[in-house]
Amino acid sequence: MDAMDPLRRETALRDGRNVDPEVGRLTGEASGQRASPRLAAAALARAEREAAPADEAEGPSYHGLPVLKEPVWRWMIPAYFYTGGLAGACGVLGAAAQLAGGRGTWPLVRRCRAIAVGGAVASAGFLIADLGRPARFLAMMRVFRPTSPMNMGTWVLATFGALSGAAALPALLPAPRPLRRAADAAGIAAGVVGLPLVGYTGVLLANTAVPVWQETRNTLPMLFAFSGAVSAGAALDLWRPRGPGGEMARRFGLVAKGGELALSWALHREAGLERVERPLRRGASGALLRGARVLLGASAVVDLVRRASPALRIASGVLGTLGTLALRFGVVAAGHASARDPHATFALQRAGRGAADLARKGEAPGPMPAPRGIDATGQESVEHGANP
Amino acid sequence: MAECHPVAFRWVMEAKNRGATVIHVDPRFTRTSAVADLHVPIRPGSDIAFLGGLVRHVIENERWFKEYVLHYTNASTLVDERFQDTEDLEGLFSGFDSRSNTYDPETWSYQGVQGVVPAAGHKQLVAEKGAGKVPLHGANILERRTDPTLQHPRCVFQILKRHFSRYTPAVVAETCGIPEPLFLEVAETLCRNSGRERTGAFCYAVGWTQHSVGVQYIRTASILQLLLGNIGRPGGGIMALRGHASIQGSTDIPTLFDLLPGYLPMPHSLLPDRGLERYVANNRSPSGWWSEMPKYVVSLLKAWFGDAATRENDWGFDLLPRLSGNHSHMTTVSEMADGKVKGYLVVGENPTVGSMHGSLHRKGLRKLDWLVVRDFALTETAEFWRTAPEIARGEVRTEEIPTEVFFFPAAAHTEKDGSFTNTQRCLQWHHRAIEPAGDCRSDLWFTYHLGKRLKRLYAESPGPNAEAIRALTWDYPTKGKDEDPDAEAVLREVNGFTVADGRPVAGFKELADDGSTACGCWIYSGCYKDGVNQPARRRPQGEQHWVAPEWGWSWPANRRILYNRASADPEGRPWSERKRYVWWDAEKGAWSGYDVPDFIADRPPSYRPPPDAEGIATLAGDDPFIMQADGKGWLFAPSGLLDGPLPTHYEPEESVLENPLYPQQCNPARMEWHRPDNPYHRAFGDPRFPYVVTTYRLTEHHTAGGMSRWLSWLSELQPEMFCEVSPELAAEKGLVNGRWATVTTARGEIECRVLVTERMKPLRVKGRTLHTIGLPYHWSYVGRVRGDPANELIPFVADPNVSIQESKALTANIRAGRHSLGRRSATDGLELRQPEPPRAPPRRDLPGVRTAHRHPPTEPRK
Amino acid sequence: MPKLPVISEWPVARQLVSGDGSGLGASAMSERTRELAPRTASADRVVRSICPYCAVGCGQLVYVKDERIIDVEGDPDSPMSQGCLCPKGAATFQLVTGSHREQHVLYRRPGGTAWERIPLERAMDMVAERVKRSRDETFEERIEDPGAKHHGARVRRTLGVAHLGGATLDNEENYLLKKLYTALGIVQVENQARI
Amino acid sequence: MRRMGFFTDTTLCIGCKACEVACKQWNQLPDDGFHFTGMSYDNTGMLGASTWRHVAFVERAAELPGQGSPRDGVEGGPRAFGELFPAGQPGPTSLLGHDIQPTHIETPVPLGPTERALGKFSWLMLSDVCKHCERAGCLEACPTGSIVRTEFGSVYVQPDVCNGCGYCVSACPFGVIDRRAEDGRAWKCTLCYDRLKGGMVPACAKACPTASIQFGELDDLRARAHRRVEQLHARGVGEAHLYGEDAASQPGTEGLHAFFLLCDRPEVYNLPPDPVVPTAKIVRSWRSMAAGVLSLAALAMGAVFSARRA
Repeated sequence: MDAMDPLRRETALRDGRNVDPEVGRLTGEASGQRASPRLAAAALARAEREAAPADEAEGPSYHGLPVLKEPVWRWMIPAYFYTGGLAGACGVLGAAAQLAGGRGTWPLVRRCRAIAVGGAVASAGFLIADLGRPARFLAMMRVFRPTSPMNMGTWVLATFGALSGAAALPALLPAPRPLRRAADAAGIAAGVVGLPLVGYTGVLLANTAVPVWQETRNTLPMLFAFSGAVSAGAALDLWRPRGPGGEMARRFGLVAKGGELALSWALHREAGLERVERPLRRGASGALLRGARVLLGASAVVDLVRRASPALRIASGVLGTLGTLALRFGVVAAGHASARDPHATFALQRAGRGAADLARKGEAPGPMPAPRGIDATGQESVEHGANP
Repeated sequence: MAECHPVAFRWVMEAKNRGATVIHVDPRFTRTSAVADLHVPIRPGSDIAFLGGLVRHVIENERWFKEYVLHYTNASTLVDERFQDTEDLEGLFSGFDSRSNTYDPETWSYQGVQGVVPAAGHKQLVAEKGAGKVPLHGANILERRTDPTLQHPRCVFQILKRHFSRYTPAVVAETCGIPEPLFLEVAETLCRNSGRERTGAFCYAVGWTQHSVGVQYIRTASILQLLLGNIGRPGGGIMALRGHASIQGSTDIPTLFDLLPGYLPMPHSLLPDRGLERYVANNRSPSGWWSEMPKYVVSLLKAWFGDAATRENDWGFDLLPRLSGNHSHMTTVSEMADGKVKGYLVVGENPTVGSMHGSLHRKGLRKLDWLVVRDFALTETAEFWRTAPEIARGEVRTEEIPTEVFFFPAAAHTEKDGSFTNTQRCLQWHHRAIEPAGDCRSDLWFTYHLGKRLKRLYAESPGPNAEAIRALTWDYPTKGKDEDPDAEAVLREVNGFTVADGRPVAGFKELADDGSTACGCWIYSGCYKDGVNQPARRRPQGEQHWVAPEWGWSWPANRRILYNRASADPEGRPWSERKRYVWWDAEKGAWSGYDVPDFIADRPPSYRPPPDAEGIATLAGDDPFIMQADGKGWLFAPSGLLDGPLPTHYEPEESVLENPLYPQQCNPARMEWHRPDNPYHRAFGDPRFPYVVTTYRLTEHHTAGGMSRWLSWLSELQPEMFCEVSPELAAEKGLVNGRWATVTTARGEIECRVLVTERMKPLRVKGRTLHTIGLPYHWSYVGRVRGDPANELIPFVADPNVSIQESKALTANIRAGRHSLGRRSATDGLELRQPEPPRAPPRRDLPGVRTAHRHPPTEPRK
Repeated sequence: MPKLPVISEWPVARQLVSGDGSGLGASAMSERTRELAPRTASADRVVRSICPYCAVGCGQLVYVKDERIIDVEGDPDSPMSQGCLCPKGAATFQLVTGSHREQHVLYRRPGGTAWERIPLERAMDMVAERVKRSRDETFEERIEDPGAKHHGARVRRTLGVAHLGGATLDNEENYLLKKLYTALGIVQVENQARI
Repeated sequence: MRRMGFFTDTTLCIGCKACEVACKQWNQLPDDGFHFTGMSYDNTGMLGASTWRHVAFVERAAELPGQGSPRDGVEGGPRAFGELFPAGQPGPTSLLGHDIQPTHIETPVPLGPTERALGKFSWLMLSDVCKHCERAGCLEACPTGSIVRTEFGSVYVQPDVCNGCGYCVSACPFGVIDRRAEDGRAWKCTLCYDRLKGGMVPACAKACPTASIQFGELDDLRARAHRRVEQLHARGVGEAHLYGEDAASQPGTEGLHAFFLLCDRPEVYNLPPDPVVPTAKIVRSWRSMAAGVLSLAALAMGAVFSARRA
């Protein structure tokens, strides 16, 4: 191509506005937006390819295109769910051991505090890495916005990080008594703050428009809490403290695995509508969740029979960790699949599980009045002129 | 209209909300149909049958506006006894000369009146006949025989009635594919919305004009609107929706071969050497406003040749070149393809994409010595020598193309002062916002400086008729470092001024034929009244009443609705209170109203011209159509049209149907180019090309794409060339939505995406199912988004009156998939058509009626 | 690292001071947001123009700052358009300031395979010479063809040079073009009105 | 402070996409590449980070009775524009709901359904935009305070604050806001917040030729919308209904500041039939989290206590 033709010369630097700076000035609201039109066209082509086949059996849609936007988070967020849950649960276990563990639990407490502060730092790292503009991570603490679980979570994570850091100081380097007593107090506080840390991530997912997450909003927090506990138990299996701490961790992890298994089944029941629950069964997300259950089951069984052999303990820790990780990634993948499927949103809301849901629970005024001619179940009533 | 003139469609939606009914007649269900009250799918190329049916309905059911028709049209005038209608001659009018394929209009004249000069159209027809042989008797127009009872068999009304008598609803259904109940509903709605209290309007665009009978489409609508009394009234008339910012301006001040500014015809070679006196005699009408023509011609010559124009040398008239036939675009390009044209200047146009048969255009460009292109970017016309299918196929090598090409970057409308004339004849001034960058210059700059250089060259070494160039007035003041000529100075010359003191005239009434005034274009005179740039006026529409006369300036004389005298009854009272527009104000003794009255200001409605009246005095008080010789609306056109006084349904050059109404299949006076590289399909029923093709535009692009295919904000809205087909055709040919198809005609082949849609409905015509393929024509081989240009498929065939091509109705074939072998075309001698079927080809003309010339008759060259 | 906002600037502090528990409104606004203003407010001048696309003739306002165009939008005063525009009219900013616009005179020599840049003045001279040469070579004072109908009739014209284009040009440009070509005897002058 | 918004009357939309281009021109957004979708005349597909207006095209096999069949008694002709209006204000047009005094003219017989020759068919068009909900999912989810409620009641994303956490993208029940990978920040329609501050009409509303997009104070718009629906029902357009005009009709978002008049079920236009702002249902989720974590604490105490050194 001859470089003389401005069009060829300029296709290289395709900023999508294609304006000559000497003749036109770009100072509009989005003139600073960096964009590559080729990616945008590819995204539209992909959305069109993946569009649900437009058969009226499932109800109307706009050429099968998704009605919601797929979550933009990358792998770092489910990874953060794991490390956050791990840190929180360890904080809780450490504090509990401190309070009710009696003597001989110092090794467990020391390890819990180390894992807690390590997990908090790792969590912060993952969260910042996933940001579109990582340099602006401090913006997370610009406002106090109770309606935003992520905002609340940031405050919790920051506080927990500080407290667990303080608590972990004596564990890492010798310190005089008054400092150690302060660290113990910080440990207790970290345990208390660790509680919301381990559970709020479930509420964070529930507080979205993604059908499968929104529908399972009551199970998700508990599931993530117990999942955090499982990861703590598994971690302490792999890095077993001396004395009674190891047994405490095993029991803590074992019961948590049972809870997690039960809750992962409860997830399906709470999802309710087949179309909403489908991502939990089908596709990559379904496979991950089934794998998680198998791994957690295996880990629990190994926990039950392991008598004192270190090999089995390591196996249980590994299985537990993999299981809870698979669960986290499975739930997030289910969210992506559910957002892509327009009929999930439409079927959910047509079945009265949208805003109408609030009316039944008396939290918001009035049911959804079906638009004239269309009754709540979505079928056109005769009056609208649909074929009777 | 919602597709290509969305903002104009704002007013259709406004009208709809005020109780109007919107009817959209179009082969496709478009964005206009989506919000119209009624969509009427019609077979492309059959509009005269549809409109003829409406005319018949209006007459047969007595729904025509009696008082309006009787007083304001030539319905009562008797026509020459020698006139024979298409009913008598199987689809031909009397006076057809098969040797030259033209009509002689002598037999169409009013009885007893020879050579009535038409307000517009081909005057030289009359002039040709009148040159020195038959003295012109237009003067006794007042003695023309009329029959106010409209019963006389040779009165215009009866001729019209008989002409359309066979256009019954059944025939319309057969010809256009419009079911009878739908047709009757359209007819009734139109009739109910006409008359004293209500008016109906027609809007059209090239969907009507780009046919071999294009001009007669518009004539049929004019006849219908005259019968319904809708002309000259608010909410009535016929609105042309023109596609370019100043295309109306480019016909008023014409970069056209057959006109001088102000619709004065170009002089013809039949004139004697001292031709002004005969030119005026041929084209001046002794009655009506055209009687003022000499003032306008002399003023134009004074404006062009200044002091060199004296009474002795007929004001320089003989310096002007003269036509010897048709020098329209297609004739020029076919001459170019035969190597007869040396140089070509293309300014702000992209003919290889916008015009028909792009490959023939590129063949012509390859034969040029030199080519100048002025545009924003390197269009296909500028790049024909390196990006074209024939070069990609290797048939033509760039090195072998001798043409020298100059590309000049053009200044945008924001980088130059000047005026556009919009489709309502309103001149609006656009001011320069910034200086043009780099070498970009306005076309005013280019022409002015080219002219200065040529004047210098001809001063140094004179060539033939050099005095014309030397006499030309060319001293416009320039400003700025680029020496930009002052556009307002040119506007002042267009407006006209008194030669003695150079004071701008207030209007064409002040022009004189004694050389005391100069005026570049008489219909624009008044656009610089009192030395004020009237087109630059911007009084907000919120601060003036709805006609908004103080925004811009409309020609003539800032009149916004033409022939608005017809909005009042013969006694000068408005037809209705609701539709009051212009009326006679008895106290003031003058016409007044919301608009500048289109009449002689102080002539009372009761005025009747004395028998010996001359010029404007012949216009009676009830003659609203003051430009016409008889002051009446012409239901029957005694002269001015080359293919008949009345519109007649003829099939397009390439049709799928035999003409259901007449044995004469096509327009006998049509222009054809019989050349090996411009092959035609069979007249109808060609098995190799069974489908009808129609072309059109989309909202997101602009004509041939020169101003939209390079913009990413528009190209992303319609990125690729596609064809629209019905689900039935898609099933029949295996076409898949979103995939590819190849469309072929004898001229060329293109590939395009497929859009399967129910908006392209197959029509039931004569028991057969008839499919139409829709092709937008915005894309081509260069630009930010690319695609195949639809115009590669279209042949050279033209309407005789204005030589416009037929790109709205032709036949083609379509196949699924990408089958074009490098976009082959007829110009490279490749026989794209499969062999001719054995049967004898069907005839386009009655036997012995028309001789096919190898080339249209143009004179040989040295 | 973004500069740590001064404590009083910190939105949380502003929330506490103003008792705004939700943090959804003005307290969360940045300084840029508070001072936000349309770029046309600070334009040097507004120029009245007309859309270059179709023949409806919608009014356009062209805002200019530092001798460069910053915005082109509808003119609400126009009776034709009342401030509206179609997609093409709305894209006029990209048409007139686009980087697709060529800014240099380009020349392709006979048989050449690429464009070359040449100065504007020289190109004008070359075109003027060619117009004169082609016109003089093919000029006909009279029709010399015994067979033709008007043999010997004066025509004073050339069919060797032709012009195309005019519907997108201003009236003043069309006027000078027709005036110059007619004086030269060039009759093959056409524009989009015919296609 | 006056609460401004859009009322989009899809029966007036002619699908010309002037709004899409006017929005891109004013905000100087990049184009989205060139992809032929084959979805009728819609090659834009959906809203996104660099597409803040999207015109949807629906070809459906059902008639749409003449929305325009004549309206009773509206005055045309000279008196309609009788009054003078201040400079810069568009003249009164019934499209913008200016009340033009009715006169009683003999009304022709109203026409039947839009199109009988083509059989059951109609072509619906809608210019989709951010809904600027009364209770906005994105606003309530945004952790950095980048998204704020402006004094005009619109929802504005501050590009100098947004760190691209992406939470708003999943929290929007309409799938409007999106994060641009190459830019990192989330973007959506700002209801031309900069133009509003300058006393100007948003670019899309100003450009819309048929006043399908009408901008104004919410209460005026709602009144005008109800009048338009009654008018359409009177003309036989039974399906015409308002979508999200107030809290009563859309409790989930407590009403939209950019609401619509639709002619078919919302799903046909890719609009959720009964959207809900996620935070409206989140209270029980926080409670179940509390229960979960407390049981976790108990589990921890129990495990520790039971395994204490005997």
